[in-house]
Amino acid sequence: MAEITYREALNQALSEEISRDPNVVLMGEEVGQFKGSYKVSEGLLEKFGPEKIVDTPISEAAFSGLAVGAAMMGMRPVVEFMFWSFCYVAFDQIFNNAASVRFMSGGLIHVPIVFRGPANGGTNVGATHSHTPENFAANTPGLKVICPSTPADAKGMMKAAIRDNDPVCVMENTILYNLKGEVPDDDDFVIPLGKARLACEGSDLSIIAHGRSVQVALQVAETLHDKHNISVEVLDLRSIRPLDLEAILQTVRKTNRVLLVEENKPFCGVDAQIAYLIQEHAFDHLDAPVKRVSAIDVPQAYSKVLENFQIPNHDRVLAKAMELL
Amino acid sequence: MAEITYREALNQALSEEISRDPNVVLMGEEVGQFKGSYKVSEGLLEKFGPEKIVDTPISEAAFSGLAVGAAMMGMRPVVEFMFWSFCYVAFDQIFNNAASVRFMSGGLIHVPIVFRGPANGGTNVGATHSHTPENFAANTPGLKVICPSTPADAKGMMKAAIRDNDPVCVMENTILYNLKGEVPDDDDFVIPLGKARLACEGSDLSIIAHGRSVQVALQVAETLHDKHNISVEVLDLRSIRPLDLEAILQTVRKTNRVLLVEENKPFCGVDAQIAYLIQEHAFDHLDAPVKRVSAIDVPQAYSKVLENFQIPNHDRVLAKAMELL
Amino acid sequence: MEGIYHDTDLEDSQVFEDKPVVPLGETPSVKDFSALPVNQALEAEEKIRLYSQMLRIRRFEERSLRAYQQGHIGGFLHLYIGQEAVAVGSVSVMSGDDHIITAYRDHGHAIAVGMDMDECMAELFGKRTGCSKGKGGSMHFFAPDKNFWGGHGIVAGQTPLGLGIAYALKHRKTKGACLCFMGDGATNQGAFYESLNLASLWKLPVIYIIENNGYSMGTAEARHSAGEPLARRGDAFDVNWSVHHGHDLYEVRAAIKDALDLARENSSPSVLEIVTYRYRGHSVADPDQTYRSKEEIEEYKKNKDPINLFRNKIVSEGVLTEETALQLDQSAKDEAEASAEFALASPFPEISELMDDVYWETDNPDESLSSGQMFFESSR
Amino acid sequence: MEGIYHDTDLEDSQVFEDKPVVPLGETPSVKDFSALPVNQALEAEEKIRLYSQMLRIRRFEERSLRAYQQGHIGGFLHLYIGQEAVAVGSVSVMSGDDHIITAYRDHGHAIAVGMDMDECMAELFGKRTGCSKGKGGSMHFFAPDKNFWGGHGIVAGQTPLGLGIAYALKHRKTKGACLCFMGDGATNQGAFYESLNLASLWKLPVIYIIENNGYSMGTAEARHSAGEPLARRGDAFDVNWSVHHGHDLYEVRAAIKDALDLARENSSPSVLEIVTYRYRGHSVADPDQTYRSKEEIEEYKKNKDPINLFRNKIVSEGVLTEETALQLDQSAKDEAEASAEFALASPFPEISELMDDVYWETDNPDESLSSGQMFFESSR
Ligand SMILES: Cc1ncc(C[n+]2csc(CCOP(=O)(O)OP(=O)(O)O)c2C)c(N)n1
Ligand SMILES: Cc1ncc(C[n+]2csc(CCOP(=O)(O)OP(=O)(O)O)c2C)c(N)n1
Ligand SMILES: [Mg+2]
Ligand SMILES: [Mg+2]
Repeated sequence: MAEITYREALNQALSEEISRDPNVVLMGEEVGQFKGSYKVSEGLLEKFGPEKIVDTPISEAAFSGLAVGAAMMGMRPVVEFMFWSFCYVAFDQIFNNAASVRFMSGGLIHVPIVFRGPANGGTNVGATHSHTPENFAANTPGLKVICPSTPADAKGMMKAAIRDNDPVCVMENTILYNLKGEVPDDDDFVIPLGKARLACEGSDLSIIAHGRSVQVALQVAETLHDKHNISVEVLDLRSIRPLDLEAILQTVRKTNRVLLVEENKPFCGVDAQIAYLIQEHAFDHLDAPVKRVSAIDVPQAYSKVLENFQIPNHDRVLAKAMELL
Repeated sequence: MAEITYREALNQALSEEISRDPNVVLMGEEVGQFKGSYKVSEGLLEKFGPEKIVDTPISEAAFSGLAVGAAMMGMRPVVEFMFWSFCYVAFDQIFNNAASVRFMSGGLIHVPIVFRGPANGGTNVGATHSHTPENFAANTPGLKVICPSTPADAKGMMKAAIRDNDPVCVMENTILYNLKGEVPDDDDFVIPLGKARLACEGSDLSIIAHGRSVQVALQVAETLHDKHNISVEVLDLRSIRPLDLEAILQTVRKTNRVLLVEENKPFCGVDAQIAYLIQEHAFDHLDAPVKRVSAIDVPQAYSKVLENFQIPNHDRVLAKAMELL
Repeated sequence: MEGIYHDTDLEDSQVFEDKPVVPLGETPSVKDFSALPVNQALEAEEKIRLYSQMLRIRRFEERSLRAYQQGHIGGFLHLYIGQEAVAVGSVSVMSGDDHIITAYRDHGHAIAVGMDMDECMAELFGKRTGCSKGKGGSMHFFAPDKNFWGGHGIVAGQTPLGLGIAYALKHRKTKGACLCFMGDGATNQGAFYESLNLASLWKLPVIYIIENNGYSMGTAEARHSAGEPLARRGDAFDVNWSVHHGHDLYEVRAAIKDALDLARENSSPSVLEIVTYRYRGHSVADPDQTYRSKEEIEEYKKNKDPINLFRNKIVSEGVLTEETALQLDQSAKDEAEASAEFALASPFPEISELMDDVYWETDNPDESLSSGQMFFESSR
Repeated sequence: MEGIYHDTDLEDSQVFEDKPVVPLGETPSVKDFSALPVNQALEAEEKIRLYSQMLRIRRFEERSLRAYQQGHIGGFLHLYIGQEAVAVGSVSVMSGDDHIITAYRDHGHAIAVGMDMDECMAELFGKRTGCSKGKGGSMHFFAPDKNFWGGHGIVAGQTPLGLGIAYALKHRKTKGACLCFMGDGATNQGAFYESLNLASLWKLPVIYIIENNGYSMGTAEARHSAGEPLARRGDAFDVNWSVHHGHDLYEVRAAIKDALDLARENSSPSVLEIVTYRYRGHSVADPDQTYRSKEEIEEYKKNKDPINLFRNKIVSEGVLTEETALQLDQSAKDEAEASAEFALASPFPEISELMDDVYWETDNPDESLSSGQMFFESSR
């Protein structure tokens, strides 16, 4: 066990899986010679050569589709989007081809592919570069979606995603790349998709979150504990589809009050679905309506004062938590 | 007032608005010479000529973006997608450019544009042609989305959409095109966006729906009335964004039981958001959890026996309604 | 980079630099492609098989049209009638390491690769005995065991997939190629150009075959595309390109063979435009009254029907007798009829099967790597 | 369709059919473009203004870089340094009915069209006095009053928008054109080809200007694009194309002028490739160490710096004195400094302003046509 960054954890996962399985390749813009826009693939080109670490032109539709075609043939491509936002120019290839080929072929073909890259706000890159399309992916049967929030999860879940026989969308976060944490070195350290993580135990309120919002939730839990002597349980969804509904219901039944936090835009965000599921399955356990904090409902703003407020921040989450108590 | 079809109602709306405002043009695949794949634009080429009724190649990204550019310059293009499903190859132009330009320019530019076409299942055209992306559009601040369910709404809301100064996504339904209903002939018959319609009054249960699901809801209401003496209120959302939250809360407060019906896939469908809003704002008025019926959560099936079951049909909606009573 | 193969056996006459598409109604090319080695190598039996394949496709589709009219088939039905020599000719020069993928007008390719009529017709009927268990329908036939990767509904959506198949072949050092079919209208989708660039940049063995039937739905080529010929769109990417007639099976074989050789030997991509014609509307829902004349269709049928032309050719070669021709036709019709009976008699899928074939994992629960809820409204 | 203008004033020498891009380090083209009518028509004053515009862009960006390093600017900052002659030369031949749109590397175009440094710098600082009220940032400068339509972040996403601007002009029978700028890497996005086809098919007055600075982020042209020159990608669509040097302001003016004339007179589209170079990393976050050598950069700076070259030219023409040159430089620096001070002193937007500028309707409630809830998590 070593303390490494989220970035290094991803790098290890990629490196180990490329070594393990000759079908795995990494492709995307600037992943090779440039070492990745966010340096996630640093050193991999040197280690594996250009046949495994493939620099692409700015042709997201073509290289995403290429990877789907290769996956149909049994390869296991990992496709990096410099930003998940750029899936908008490759939407058909991901949301039709990767998602539907298995079904449309009556199960004759499967598509073991990983699409990965950062999907987050908070770095002042504006409206077109700050999309968080985990809700779009989760809406689409045939796709899986995960949002690791710690270095250990980044490694273990990325490895699981690569070994998975279905298309998995891995939504990372540029701000988390520098986050440090303990990560097992074990080559077979794999975290199964679909298992939530109890990030912190508590009894008065459950905050359920995914991605970087988990870190915000933990800070708020600390504040509430330190300043108000309130005990907050934080559940990290980790995986959006498959979803650990049991873990969600368990914490709801325990605390009877729920706050959902995410960076998604609110209308039909992931937490709209979580809220629906909670009230459907744990209606009688709720002492108050499920509340949410998500991104303020306008295109992502550039100016940092606006964007810092726009994404769920400590104070906004705290204020909403207080409403619930 | 004349009885005409939903198709004719759309045709009238287009014709009247093109006559009224020289900035309005209709463009899309096969809208001219072929009269529209679903004959919505029948007669318009003859009436207005090829400068107003513009046949395009199969280049959704280019002609959607072209229309956005023209709208920035003050034109009011109406873009037909043969199926809304094809927005997947034009996603960036709609979900970035149309949606964000106003905000990114600090309000200097606005984009008066209509994207329209059918978005529905039920005609056995399979997984890639049956998408219902009203949830994706509603998730995206900057866009508006409406789903008219009757001929009168088709006309009145289409006219409102064309006169609106923001991008409006109009989601029609191939199965509704032949539906007949009374429609005012008045050139200024405009139905404001954001107003729900009470399709049928009742007191025991509210069914809230949009698009063709409204028709299914009405059938179920009839069955429940005739066979079980249960009084169902049906609320037609008509517009998803803006949303008539008041009307939703009103019916919930009246009946205290809610069933949501839509053709969307369930995870993060529109009704996930509606359910969230209801429990948030009318928690104490609910006698039971909000329930939903949506499309069965797999890619759209071709075989009619599968698809007829997959989309919300009378029996599935009825069964779920009974659970609530 | 010239717009022809440098090492081709074909004469320039089939490569139209300025005016590539023979206007409909002109006499077909007079060049005799039977003399080329690729066609000389054909045994009599094989020629008869090729003829019969084209016939089988046509009879299958005619029968499917009737089934549609009788209400047994729903959704779309895009018929390939008139274009048969393209699929049959192309597939006939493929080797075991070559692969093929196409768009929604896929019945011809499916039967050409050896799928049987029963599974195809049953698919159209939406039956569980269909090749895709009734889940795909007309646009989504697949037979990966026959190197046939579908059947795709979004125009040009298959062009990057074909590239990926070629990529996998090259990555694994297999000496094969991918034939990726598309329509003339499909050249107007951006993904095609991105694919051309990658194909050339990475030298991938993909052959884009534009089946130019003159129309994108109701839009004639001149109304949907600037610049001729369409194959020339490979030029700026330094991709080999050429234009050929699709009514002559021998010519199709020669063109595809050359492109396959280039792909297998040098891993070079190509764009071939094959000029052909569809007799029926875009789909059976198209009344076909707004964009072309009955005469245009009749003229093509009369002068360039690929099946007739090939029959006449091999009859005159002494390979086929009129009697055998009649027999083959009857047996194709019988086979098609039987497939319709098979399809009709087959069961529909059970509602409970709706949830199958979405995730590999839920279909293989013992090997599942994950937990949690996968579906959110289920049929079970 | 030839790859040059048929009615051009330019000699063939600038049109490179085989090897279009002058390898870095070769001597720049020797042709004297000052002799062409478009440049002969320039008054001395105007030449000085053009020189000063380039300088102002450079000093503005240098100052912005410092502000970034001081932490006043966040997100991306894509500098145009080295490419100034392209924007300034192009804009200088536009008429009042011509329009312009570009990608995220937009500061040069913004200042060239006449936006002032204050509103630009304030935008970079995320202040409410910014041209986009701090909501757009570096990639999203706009000035519709100056016919400048942005500033767009998604690579090639602006290529259909530029087409639409041209469409609107033609629809309204305005004799203007749209200059649509893009990078070399942007030619690999499908939307560009769809746009080329439409531009040609519908004869729309759009001029695609590929500012080929040799790199798409860290990827050299030869690693991202097959086939040279990039402008040739217009060829198959019968779109006029040509290749030019971007270090010579006179040459840029001549090239754009010719294309504008074609567009205004015949509503003809063009693709111009203008070879240029960026001195800085892709964005200021790019350490610029993996994909090119320091020497390569130094060599370009030394031999082809567009500002130096133009200064030398007009000094030798007797238009500019070294003294005035120094004065202009000082005043550009002062202006840039003042803009940074303005930006620093400006207020940030209020949180309550976050909800403005999304929907026209909510900003104009009195004229609102609809009701209902528009926002679902609001800052108010
Ligand atoms: C992206 C997309 N846009 C539109 C359609 C609807 N559509 C299906 S086929 C077709 C015409 C295609 O013409 P062509 O490529 O020439 O092929 P052909 O039908 O002639 O075989 C259209 C417009 C689609 N399936 N996908
Ligand atoms: C669709 C899309 N993919 C990737 C990016 C990230 N990106 C921004 S600029 C750029 C390189 C573009 O290079 P080029 O077009 O040559 O323009 P230059 O930066 O040289 O001006 C990339 C990859 C993006 N903004 N949009
Ligand atoms: Mg065609
Ligand atoms: Mg560049």
